Amino acid sequence: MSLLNVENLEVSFVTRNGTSKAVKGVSFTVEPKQITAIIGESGSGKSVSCYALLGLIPSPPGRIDGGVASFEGQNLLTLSEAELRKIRGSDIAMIFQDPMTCLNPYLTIGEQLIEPLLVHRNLSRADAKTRAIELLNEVGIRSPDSTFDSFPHEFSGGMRQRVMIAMALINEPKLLIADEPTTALDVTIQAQILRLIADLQKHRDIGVLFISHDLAVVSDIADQIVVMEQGEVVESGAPDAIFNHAQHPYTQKLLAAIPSGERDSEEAKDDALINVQNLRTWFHGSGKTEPVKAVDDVSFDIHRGEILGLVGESGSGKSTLGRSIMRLAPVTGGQITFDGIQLTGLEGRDLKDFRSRMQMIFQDPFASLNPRMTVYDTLAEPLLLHNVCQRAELDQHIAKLMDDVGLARNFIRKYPHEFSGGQRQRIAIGRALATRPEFIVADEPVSALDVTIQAQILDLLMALGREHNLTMLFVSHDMAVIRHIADRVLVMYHGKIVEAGPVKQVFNNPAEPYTQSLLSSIPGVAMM
Amino acid sequence: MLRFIISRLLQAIPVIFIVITATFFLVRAAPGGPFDAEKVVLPEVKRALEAQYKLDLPLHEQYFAYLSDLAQGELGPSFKYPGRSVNEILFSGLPVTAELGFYALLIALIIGVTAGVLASLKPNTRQDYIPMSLAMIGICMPSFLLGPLLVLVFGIYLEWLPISGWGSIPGDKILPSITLGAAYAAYVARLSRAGMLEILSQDYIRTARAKGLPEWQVVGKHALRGGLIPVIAFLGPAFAGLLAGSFVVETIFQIPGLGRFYVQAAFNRDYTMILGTTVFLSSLIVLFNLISDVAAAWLNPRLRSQLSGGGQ
Amino acid sequence: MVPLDKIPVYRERPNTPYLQSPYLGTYYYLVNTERPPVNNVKVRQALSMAVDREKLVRSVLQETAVPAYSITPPDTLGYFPPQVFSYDPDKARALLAEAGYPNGEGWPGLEIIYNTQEAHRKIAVAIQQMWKSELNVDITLANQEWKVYLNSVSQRDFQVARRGWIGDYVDANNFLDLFITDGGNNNTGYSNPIYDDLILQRAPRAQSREERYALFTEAETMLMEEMPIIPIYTYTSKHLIHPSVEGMYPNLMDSLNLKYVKLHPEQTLSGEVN
Amino acid sequence: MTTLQSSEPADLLENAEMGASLWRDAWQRLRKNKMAVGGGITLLLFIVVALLTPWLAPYSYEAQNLDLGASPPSAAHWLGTDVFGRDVLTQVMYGGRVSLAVGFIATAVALLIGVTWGAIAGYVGGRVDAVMMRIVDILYALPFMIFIVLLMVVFGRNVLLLFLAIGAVEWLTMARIMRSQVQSLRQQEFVEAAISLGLSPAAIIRRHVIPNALGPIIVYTTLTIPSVMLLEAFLSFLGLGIQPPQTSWGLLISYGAETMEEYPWLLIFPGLALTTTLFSLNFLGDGLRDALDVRGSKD
Repeated sequence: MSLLNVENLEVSFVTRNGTSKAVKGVSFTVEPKQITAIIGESGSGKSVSCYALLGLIPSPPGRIDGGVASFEGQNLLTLSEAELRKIRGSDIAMIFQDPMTCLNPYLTIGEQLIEPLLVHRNLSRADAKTRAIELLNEVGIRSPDSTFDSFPHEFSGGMRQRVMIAMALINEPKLLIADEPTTALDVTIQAQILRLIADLQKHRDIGVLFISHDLAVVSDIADQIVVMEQGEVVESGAPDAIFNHAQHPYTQKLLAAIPSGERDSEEAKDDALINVQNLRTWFHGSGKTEPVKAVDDVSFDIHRGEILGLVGESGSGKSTLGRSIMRLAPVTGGQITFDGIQLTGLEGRDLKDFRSRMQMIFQDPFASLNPRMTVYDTLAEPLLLHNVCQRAELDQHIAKLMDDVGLARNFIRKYPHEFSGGQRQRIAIGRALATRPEFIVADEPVSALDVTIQAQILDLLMALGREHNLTMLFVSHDMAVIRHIADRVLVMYHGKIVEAGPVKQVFNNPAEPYTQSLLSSIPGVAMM
Repeated sequence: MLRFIISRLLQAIPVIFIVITATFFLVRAAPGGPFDAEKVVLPEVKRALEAQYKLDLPLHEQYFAYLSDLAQGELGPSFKYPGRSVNEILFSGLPVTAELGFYALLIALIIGVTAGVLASLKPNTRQDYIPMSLAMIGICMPSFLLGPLLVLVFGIYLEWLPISGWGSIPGDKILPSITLGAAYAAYVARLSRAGMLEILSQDYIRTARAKGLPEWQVVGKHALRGGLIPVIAFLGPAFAGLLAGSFVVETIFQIPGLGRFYVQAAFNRDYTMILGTTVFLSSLIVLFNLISDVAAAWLNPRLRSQLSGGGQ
Repeated sequence: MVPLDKIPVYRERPNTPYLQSPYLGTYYYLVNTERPPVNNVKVRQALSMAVDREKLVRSVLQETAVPAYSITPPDTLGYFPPQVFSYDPDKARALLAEAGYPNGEGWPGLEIIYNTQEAHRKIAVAIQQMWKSELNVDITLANQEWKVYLNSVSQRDFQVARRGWIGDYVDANNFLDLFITDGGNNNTGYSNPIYDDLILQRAPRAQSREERYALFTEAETMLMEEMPIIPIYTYTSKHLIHPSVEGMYPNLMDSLNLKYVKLHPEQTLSGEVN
Repeated sequence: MTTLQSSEPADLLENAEMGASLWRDAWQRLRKNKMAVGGGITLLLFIVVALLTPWLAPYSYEAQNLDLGASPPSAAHWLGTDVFGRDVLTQVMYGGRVSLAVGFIATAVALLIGVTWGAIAGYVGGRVDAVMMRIVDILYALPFMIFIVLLMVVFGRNVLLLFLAIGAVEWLTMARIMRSQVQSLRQQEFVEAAISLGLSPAAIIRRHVIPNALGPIIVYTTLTIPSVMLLEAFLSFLGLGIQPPQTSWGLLISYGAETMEEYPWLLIFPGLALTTTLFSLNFLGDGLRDALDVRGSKD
């Protein structure tokens, strides 16, 4: 008998603008002691389906229209709130995507950990604490005794996700629902957490429902894969079948979107557009505390027309390096030369004029676009500011930019929130291209995007790079993406560049142990 | 944390110094003097009075004399109440006003937080609209109107509560405290509603629900702590504002507090008294702003560790 | 003090606790005799005659005051001040025309200042309207904060200013010597050597009470013809006396003599039955 | 790449003016909000009545009937009369002229100073911020009454001064709210994107920061206008405000408060006028905030 059997689940959202069906007759099962993975992109209804099971979608506007979800002989969908509450956190537990926001910042880790025990088991606080510390140990947290009274902000993302997992497992649930548990984590941490979930599942004989947008991530651990698109299940089966004999075009598209291979880069372009010498960007706290050396004595060249990949994990200083070159972060020391011009010495009007020659694409297209400006305004701003065109020609130029980045022209009056993530990133790319720059810093431009969109944006960037003869510094934590797009690669660790070289060389024969560990953490290596 | 407090206090010194200096010269530039009365006193009597209070000295000498007195904690003699020093008057009025302010704030907190939290739990329903509409009236209802209205209803028609005095008849502290606290209750209600709405949409509230916590624990334990931080940050300026704003209430209810002295001093051109109350109140404002900032930071573990780490 | 607007309420109660009696004080308007248009004595007379004091007392003051046509209150130790003029709008209009402002034409405007208080405002508003409707002259009002007002009056920075005088002792001299030349409380710029002589030289040397009062009458007549002030009303003392109190009698100085006061606690206000 | 053809969508070419779209879209959205429209219409009605009062008012605002005195509402005087026998409806109508003018103009002054001050302090940060906010602290602490009396002595008494004085007090809080908004906004990536485009700080504040900080400012403004109307009564008390027989809602309310037991209608009707304004403003303000939040329609 299945642990969880969902049949014909239907969920809709009732808003001012009418009713939209988010989940349209979805069925799947989770077997005891197995991992079922639901794959889909944003808006596919994968998370909504799972939240609906536990009554966690806000209602209104959410509404369950139909279906059955049998769990241990009960239909979860018809239980009262009080009955559901008894199941939540005891028989069925959840872990969420973003460990930074899912732990209460105002309560200690320990307090949050023991809550399920106090609520469902009526344990005394002392007993609960003993149990919690055991579990912290089990999920790999060092010195759990002192950890118990710490606050979430004192932990890294990976550590917080371990705490979340401990919290979910503390009542020994029969079913664990994991909603994108590794998406917000660095690649090496992601590998560790995936291993942890797989290990725990084996030891404790629980069923896991694993939700992800990334086929590669689940390829190593899932027993069963369910692919969802626009509220419907389009394909399901064992991983092997999905990866090797995908039937549905959407599944095939997902597979094709996984970045792979490397570009054919022409060797030995030695004409340096940008030269960085002994660059240091240090952030000083107040008082005599040691400065944070985000970028520490870094030197390299960026060749004209190349895409230089810059890879590293969060906190490695890779974003600060990109922002330093853009003169967005205050440079502590060293020199940046752009086409023979001392960039570090430019100020005021000179700097403002020079900015038209270099532009930046930011990681989060939700945050990097002014929410109160239409596409038209966003694109018009740089055009007018740098006198790229006359006011009379403005409309033509904007239309041309929209064509270039592949946006339909009738979107021109819309606001950022009306677009999907990929479309927003296209707007941001359009804005960066508007000044006709020679050089672009792309700071994790695809890491917030779904996998198929990611592939499209990467293709767009490469095509635009060729067409406009752009030089690009491409910053990413994703080895596969870098491998796919870059000519050369720099590996950054603790503010220093630990390895540099052509992509082929670095990926095939990494010299540094750190680079090797990065490469071995790429998920789904086995499948590729 | 200590560094933060010290640096804030250091920043306050020039502020208070400028306030003292500006006030000193402003009050002397205002028309009318402390000894002007409807029935004109004889010129020689007036001269003698001015000599007694050093008003005959050149202005800059008076200023430096005042500063040196102030440095020793002396606020000088009151011009209006002969024989009493400003220190004496301040410290006799302060406990009364502080107590009034404390009760008012307590009422504001109890009513405001309850209303704000209730409204935030069911936004855009009747449970939201009614308390929030009342809050809006509360913000705009001047105390010179609310006070007499309460007196009329509870004091005169219903005869439930005494209508004036402070501490002489049981229950005489209730109406003044409500009158003074009403506007603040309304602000607290709005602030706590906004704060709670923000927190209730956070991911960790969903985590708490996913753990199977009963709703009262989700709200009371997980949401309230963060949701009320804006209220805590508001309390400092509010308490300082209460002290300065208690004048109307103290007048309506015949309460011998500080607020009356503060405003009467300005009417009487009681120079030392104006300066004394201004110095005193601006120091209190600085102090209470600091306390509530520190308290708000202390409630936020992230800020707390930053502050105790010596950072700012 | 009893609030003005509460008085009718108390008065209407049977067995009223309200007790009112004349008081040694006069409410009047100071006129700055050096500022046009009120430097013209005819204008001052016209303004004074256009004030319907009976109506003012009846309506705005709720019968709590007595109309005044002189600076000295009536029956000040047997002295009854002369009544030189009365409410006479026709004569007022004629005087104004003589002064060069027929039916208010060419009127340069006039400002009344008063210290901020509800009672003063009400009087000023009523008088403003009386002057406007009887004489067709525009009047502006300006309330001032107490010390600012005192400063304006002592600096003589006004045209017309509200003023009151409460006697220090029961004698007409205490009122009349206000207006001697450069008197500390004169504030009008009024200066008349004959008046000064009457008040400062002749009256103090009077042989009898009758002679003294005759001199006062002569001086006050002079004052009310030249009108450096416009008297409005005589104050009254107002008390709420509980029926249980017996033996409290009013006097001109409104000083309490508790020697003969008795309390009868069984008496209650008719309003307080319960 | 296709080149631009003449057959472009018509609406593309209509967008001649930069930045105009936000306001036009906000207007579209506002029109659909019934509460906001109701509030707006009420306010508009009040303003129209205020403008036309000299022609609409049933009686003269200064003519007295001392013999009538204070009388309750009747057929001749719908809202009764005051102690001078003046028609209360007329008084409320004329009072509205003053109160609405003071409320809107003084608040506009406060908005202008407060928003600019707060935006600069918050955006520039560091020493400039510290100095600017200490100045705000100092102004908070100065005895307001003495300050007003002095203003009056130096500049004489006029209505312009009244606006200035009120603006001088109210902008302080506005500046604090704006500053904290700007501080959080300037961390946003789209501001960074604007810097990397080369926009000047002034342009960034004007085009990127202020439009995104408007929500709390609008809400605070709607609360400020009624309190400014009441503050005007206090300034009148100090002699700075308007003088009888002119009147305002604030003055009518403070007079009415003294006689609420005897003549309640003298308090109720001006109070009702102010309360109606307050609620209309609030509905309009909330509506405007929602309308300017272009994302609002989604959630």
